[in-house]
Amino acid sequence: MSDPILSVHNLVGGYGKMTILNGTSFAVPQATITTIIGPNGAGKSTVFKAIFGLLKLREGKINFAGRDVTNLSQRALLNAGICYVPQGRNIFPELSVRHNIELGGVAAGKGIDLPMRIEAALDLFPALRRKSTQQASTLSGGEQKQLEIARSLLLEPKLVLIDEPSIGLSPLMVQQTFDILKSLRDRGVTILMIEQNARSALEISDFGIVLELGQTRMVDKADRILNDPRIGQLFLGGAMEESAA
Amino acid sequence: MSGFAKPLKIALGLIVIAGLIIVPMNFNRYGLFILSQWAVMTIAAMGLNLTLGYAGQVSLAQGAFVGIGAYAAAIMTTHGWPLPAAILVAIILSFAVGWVLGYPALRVQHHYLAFVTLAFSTLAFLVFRNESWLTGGIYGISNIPRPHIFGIATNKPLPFYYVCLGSLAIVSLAVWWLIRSPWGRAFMALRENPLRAQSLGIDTRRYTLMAFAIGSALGGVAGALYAPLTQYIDPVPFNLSLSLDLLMMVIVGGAGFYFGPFLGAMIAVLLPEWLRFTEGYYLMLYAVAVMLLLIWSPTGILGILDRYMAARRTKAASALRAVAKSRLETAQ
Amino acid sequence: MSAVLEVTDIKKNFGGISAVDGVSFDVREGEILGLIGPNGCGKSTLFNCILGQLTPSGGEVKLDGKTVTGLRPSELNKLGVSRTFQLLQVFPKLSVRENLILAGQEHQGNMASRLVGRSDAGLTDAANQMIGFFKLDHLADEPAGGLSYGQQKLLDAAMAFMGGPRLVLLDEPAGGVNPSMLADLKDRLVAINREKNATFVVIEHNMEFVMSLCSRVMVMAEGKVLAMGRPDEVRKNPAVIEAYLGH
Amino acid sequence: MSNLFDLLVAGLATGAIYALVAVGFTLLWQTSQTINFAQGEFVMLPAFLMLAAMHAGAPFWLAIILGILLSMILLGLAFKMLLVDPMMRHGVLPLAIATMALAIGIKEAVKQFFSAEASPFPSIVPTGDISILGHAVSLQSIGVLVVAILAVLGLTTLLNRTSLGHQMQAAAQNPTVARIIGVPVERMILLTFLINAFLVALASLLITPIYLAKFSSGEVLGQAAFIAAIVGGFNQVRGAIAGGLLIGVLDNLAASYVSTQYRAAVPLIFLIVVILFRPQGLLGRAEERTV
Amino acid sequence: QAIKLADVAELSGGGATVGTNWKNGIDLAIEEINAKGGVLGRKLEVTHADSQSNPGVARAQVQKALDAEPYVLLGPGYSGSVKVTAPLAAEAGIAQIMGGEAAELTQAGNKFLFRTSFGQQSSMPKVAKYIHDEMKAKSVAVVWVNNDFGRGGRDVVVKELDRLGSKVVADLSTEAGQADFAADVGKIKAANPDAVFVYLNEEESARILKELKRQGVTAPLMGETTLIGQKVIELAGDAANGARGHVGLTTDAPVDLIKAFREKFSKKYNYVPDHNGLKGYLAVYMVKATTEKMGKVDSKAFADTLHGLTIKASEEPGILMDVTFDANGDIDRQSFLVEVVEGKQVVKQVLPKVK
Ligand SMILES: Nc1ncnc2c1ncn2[C@@H]1O[C@H](COP(=O)(O)OP(=O)(O)OP(=O)(O)O)[C@@H](O)[C@H]1O
Ligand SMILES: Nc1ncnc2c1ncn2[C@@H]1O[C@H](COP(=O)(O)OP(=O)(O)OP(=O)(O)O)[C@@H](O)[C@H]1O
Ligand SMILES: [Mg+2]
Ligand SMILES: [Mg+2]
Repeated sequence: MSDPILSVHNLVGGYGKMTILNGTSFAVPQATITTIIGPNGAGKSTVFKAIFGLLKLREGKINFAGRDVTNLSQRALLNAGICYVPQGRNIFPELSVRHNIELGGVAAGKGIDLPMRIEAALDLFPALRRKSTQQASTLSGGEQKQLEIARSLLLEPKLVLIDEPSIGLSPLMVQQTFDILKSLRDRGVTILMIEQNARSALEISDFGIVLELGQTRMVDKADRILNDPRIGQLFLGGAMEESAA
Repeated sequence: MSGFAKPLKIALGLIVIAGLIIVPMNFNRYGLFILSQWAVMTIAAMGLNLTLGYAGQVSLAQGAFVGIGAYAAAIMTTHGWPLPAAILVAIILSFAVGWVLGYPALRVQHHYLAFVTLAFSTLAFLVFRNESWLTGGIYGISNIPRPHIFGIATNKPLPFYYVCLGSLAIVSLAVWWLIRSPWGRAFMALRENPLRAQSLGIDTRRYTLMAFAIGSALGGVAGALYAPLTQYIDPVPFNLSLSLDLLMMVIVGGAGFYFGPFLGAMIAVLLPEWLRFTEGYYLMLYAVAVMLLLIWSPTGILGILDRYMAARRTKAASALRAVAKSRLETAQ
Repeated sequence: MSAVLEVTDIKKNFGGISAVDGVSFDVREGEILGLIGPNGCGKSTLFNCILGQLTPSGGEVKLDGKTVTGLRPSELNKLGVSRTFQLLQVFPKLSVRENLILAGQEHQGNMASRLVGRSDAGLTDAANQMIGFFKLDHLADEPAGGLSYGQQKLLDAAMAFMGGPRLVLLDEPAGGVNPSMLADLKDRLVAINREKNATFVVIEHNMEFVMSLCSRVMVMAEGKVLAMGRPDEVRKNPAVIEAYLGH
Repeated sequence: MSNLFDLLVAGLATGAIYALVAVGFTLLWQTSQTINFAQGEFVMLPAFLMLAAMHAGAPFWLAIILGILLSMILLGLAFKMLLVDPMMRHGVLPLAIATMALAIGIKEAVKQFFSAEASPFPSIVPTGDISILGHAVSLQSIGVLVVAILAVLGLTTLLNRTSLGHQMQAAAQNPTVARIIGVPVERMILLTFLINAFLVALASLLITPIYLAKFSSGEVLGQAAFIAAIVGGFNQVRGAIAGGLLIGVLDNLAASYVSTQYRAAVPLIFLIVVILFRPQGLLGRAEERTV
Repeated sequence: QAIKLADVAELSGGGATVGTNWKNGIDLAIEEINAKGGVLGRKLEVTHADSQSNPGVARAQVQKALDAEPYVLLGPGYSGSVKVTAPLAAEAGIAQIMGGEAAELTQAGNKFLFRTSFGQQSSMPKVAKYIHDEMKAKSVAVVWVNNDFGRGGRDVVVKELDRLGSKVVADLSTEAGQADFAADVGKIKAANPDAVFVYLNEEESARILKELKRQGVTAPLMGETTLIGQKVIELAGDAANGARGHVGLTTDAPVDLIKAFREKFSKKYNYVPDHNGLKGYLAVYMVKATTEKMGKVDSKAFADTLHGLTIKASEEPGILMDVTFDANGDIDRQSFLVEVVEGKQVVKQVLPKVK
């Protein structure tokens, strides 16, 4: 792999005394989409938390763009160009939709034209524009996810960590979200994504990582993972294809 | 917990119980009074712990129920009724009033509920004070008799302490039974996620009202013991600050922990007494101590124990995970 | 086959917005009905109206021919209707096992017998079985709040089955669940459906899951029913492709 | 009854005081989701700090500045670092209890180190009345009302119209996510408590000449303001004004038309009714939630 | 070996001001006595305990104090707390010198309970008489604070006014700590009485005086020490002018010994004591005088000796004014009628002992 922009090395950590990451290591090349797949509870989200400084690591190193970013503060990581869209519901329930989105620009640098970007984000998600004055808690599940994605588009990151963006999104919205990710990659942004909707995700990805019990089981080109029979059985829902047929 | 811990726990419990029975025998009257007060307050705090700690219904009115129980007992026993009858009436009365007070909880939760109950507690105080025909008003009720239990007079401090301790024992058993029953689990469901609870067939309305009513009834029991303990009551002790004190006992002891109220009441009743040697500074020091305790462990004293136990449990879970991991590795 | 659930002209307004705008459909006994539609089209709101979590602004819900509109969720659950939630809804501080026992206990005995009877209401075995099925064994005594997203989602589904329901409404059960586990979940649904003749209504955006599981699919858009039919029909419907599936 | 208008004016005067104290409650809730049971004591203390400065020989203006600075350090910075920080993550209750203890601590400290007696306090607003429509209205009350309205207007603008205000609310509603998107959560919380400390110092300065400086005066004040905040709407700063004035007027009307013995009951019953029929308070915003 | 006294008082809670004054008075007296060699050559020693203004706590603290077998028990000051503790002291056979003023305290036949001030049963008739005879009031408004102190005074005064034929046209209860008296004064104004009787704590008195002035109530004001005390004048400013009061015991009394006491007290504690400071001070001197009369330290005989005892200020300057104790433990001595004139208390009348 050519010059990785992000590399994690031997991450060990967890919650309380429970160890979740047992020496996770991988590298992500610049301007690619890399998808992490793995069973529920494998520690995928935990890896993201670790990268974004939300989890105290017992061991391990995280390198980003040639410098050590292990245990930096969130603000510092944002300034370094990493942006994180977590899993689940992550809105400010009592603020309006528009104010929620605007907050995505808090860490914006000088050169960014925020009003323009907000409008652009609202263009991508017309439902949000229609509801921009509504309280965010009244959005539907999928709309809340859209809100989060829109919010994350305000910055100009070098690396996007995005945790299961497809949850709750309609197929059309999933497509659109993946399109957004692709266009970001084409502009040179690196995307590291976690997905259970693995087949679609790997289809747009350059690389895939299989994580299991806190360890990297496999790192390879996305298409090779897609075609690996073992992986197909275990993580891509091979069984379903069969019974559907 | 692991194998040897259970007998250890039982032994510890027996020692504490024996201690509570035997040691006070050569206490002076003051010591017995304080200890009786601890027992009484523990009962009231257990009630609040049920409502707040387990069922998650914030109540700032527990002091008012102690008042209701105390007045019921005072009025009845000064009119010649025996104390057990008065306790029964206190239970029924505060159960009923608690049930009614539970209705707002069906509409509002958390801080809003706290405000409603806060208002109720002040209203109760006003009634105690203003309805002199019944409560003696600001002059209160004096010469409250202490009961004869099985023909034994409990006028003296030691026998009456045993009355309080015995009541505490009965209440403790009842509460223990309640919280380990499915009811207790349903109460916790109210606290953790009422929305999900409803969709699982848990009648949140009925359980909420029950949580209030039972918790309040225990407040009533405490009150019915408080009246003969002090032998004089007036409205002042049952104002909002008693409710707040009881809340403090529950939180400082550890809300939602069975033994929380025992420790919380100990701190609220005994700690100020221990600090009295500092004279004018004792309340200040007490306040500081409470703050330090909470800074140290915001989930209360028993929260610390819980953290320790959680660490042990996660260790076990880690081990299970490790087993799974090695299986995976050999499979490859 | 008779209709277990009949929904007639359900409406729900929030202020000026009408989130559900006159939806009618029935679900036949033993059927698995899929419910799909774009984000914000009112699917979850419809569920909430049916289940008594929200009071509908108009319309009627019948269960086994009896009107149940306005019943509380717990009462409906007692009648054998259970559900899962789109956003995570577990009891975070209770252990996984306790979550499951809780989910079943109100279906054992009555208030009084639950007070005096066994503390687990005789459900430990059933709970352990569920735990085994969803591969949560090592987490059985962990607080549910510490589970991963997908694990909580599975726990939520497991809870819906603990009371032995006749009708289950699942709101995006597949979201965040690993595909191989999802296949198991599907098998489980099918098995319960066959053996116990239980009926399901499933909201889902995962087309593979919906299309392979459901006998009929209803499509909603902007609060109204857009289409209803067999999966393959719906899949080819241009209006559905336009509004929902994309190309 | 003597004169309804007089009663209304008197009620508004008292209500303005409640409003000024209640602003702090609503601010803390909206921007940190905390409840400070020591708010009444927070209003009581700065006056004593100023008195202490005057006893030490400082002129009144200097005492005011010192008082405000000291209360920002004690009631803002130290309060936030020592009590709020460790407890904030654990929900409302532990901090609420800690502030109850703090209230006892402050009261006892003032009593012990200052005096159990009430002392008069100089007024920065000229004392005396002006006549409005032929009725005497005290200048001090007008001063209090003006400051309360300004505080609410200022804070509402800050919270609803500026990015800083949104960040403060975001930090309260979902601190983890706020951090993730780069909101300096710590700084926002500190700001909240500094603003609150400044407000209580200001309130102390204006109210103490009317209430007298006494260690226990925070109890009554705190409770009344608390009720006012809830009635007005706990989650919106503007609720403080409505609630404060309403409770003030209601209290006076109750005292004249109901019974003086139960006068305290009337605002409470009103409170219960408001909560049951409009839990968010009169001007509050409903906390809606989708399932 | 020291003579041990025990004091239980309201050092915190609603009665903190009362209790603190009382305690300081006790400490001052003991310091003086000990400096002069003590009582019968033995030093006095006192322990203070806080009742938190709560009868339940008071009971515990008195219990504790009695367990240590003190010579005499001092306090508490709240009548409710006295009521709950008096039986304990009586049972232990220890004399209790307290600050409560409720009428009924000394009427229950307790042989060990002594007052340090007039009970309301002796002060209020004098007040009622003055309102009726001197102020010639046919109609009276009564404002009182709704606690045992205020209610007790109100009950006696209303009964007496009734007996004398003055009509109570407004009967207003107020809350301790109340700040807004507009409505109450409005009611007084509407009732248009010939006189107003005000029975509140000092701060509330100051507030209602200001409000009475604002609303232009011109009826003469009558009260007790708590209406015309120096503290009230300081807080109320010229709104206090014209108010009159019956003063059983006040630091403003035109008595040299009392002036000297006030001087000493203010010097030591940096504030002017209220009548509770005096009560505490007197309580200790009552112990001294009684003990010296007995010629021995005998707690059993103490109560008997104090009953019927007259202590003369000329023999025991610490007692400040001549005083006699009756068989119930009630006190009798001169009292004063005071009016505030231009911010100063002026004694209008000296009321003689009752007996
Ligand atoms: N806050 C927490 N406290 C305790 N344990 C946790 C916590 N979050 C996660 N865990 C544990 O860590 C393990 C890994 O969780 P993680 O969220 O990283 O899984 P994941 O791979 O993202 O799974 P999913 O696909 O379901 O999102 C899980 O087994 C879970 O039990
Ligand atoms: N309390 C509310 N106030 C205002 N609008 C609301 C409220 N609750 C829901 N809505 C609106 O109703 C619409 C339907 O929401 P619902 O949650 O039913 O959508 P959904 O079909 O489940 O979407 P998704 O697939 O994203 O979950 C949405 O547009 C939402 O904004
Ligand atoms: Mg995850
Ligand atoms: Mg939905």
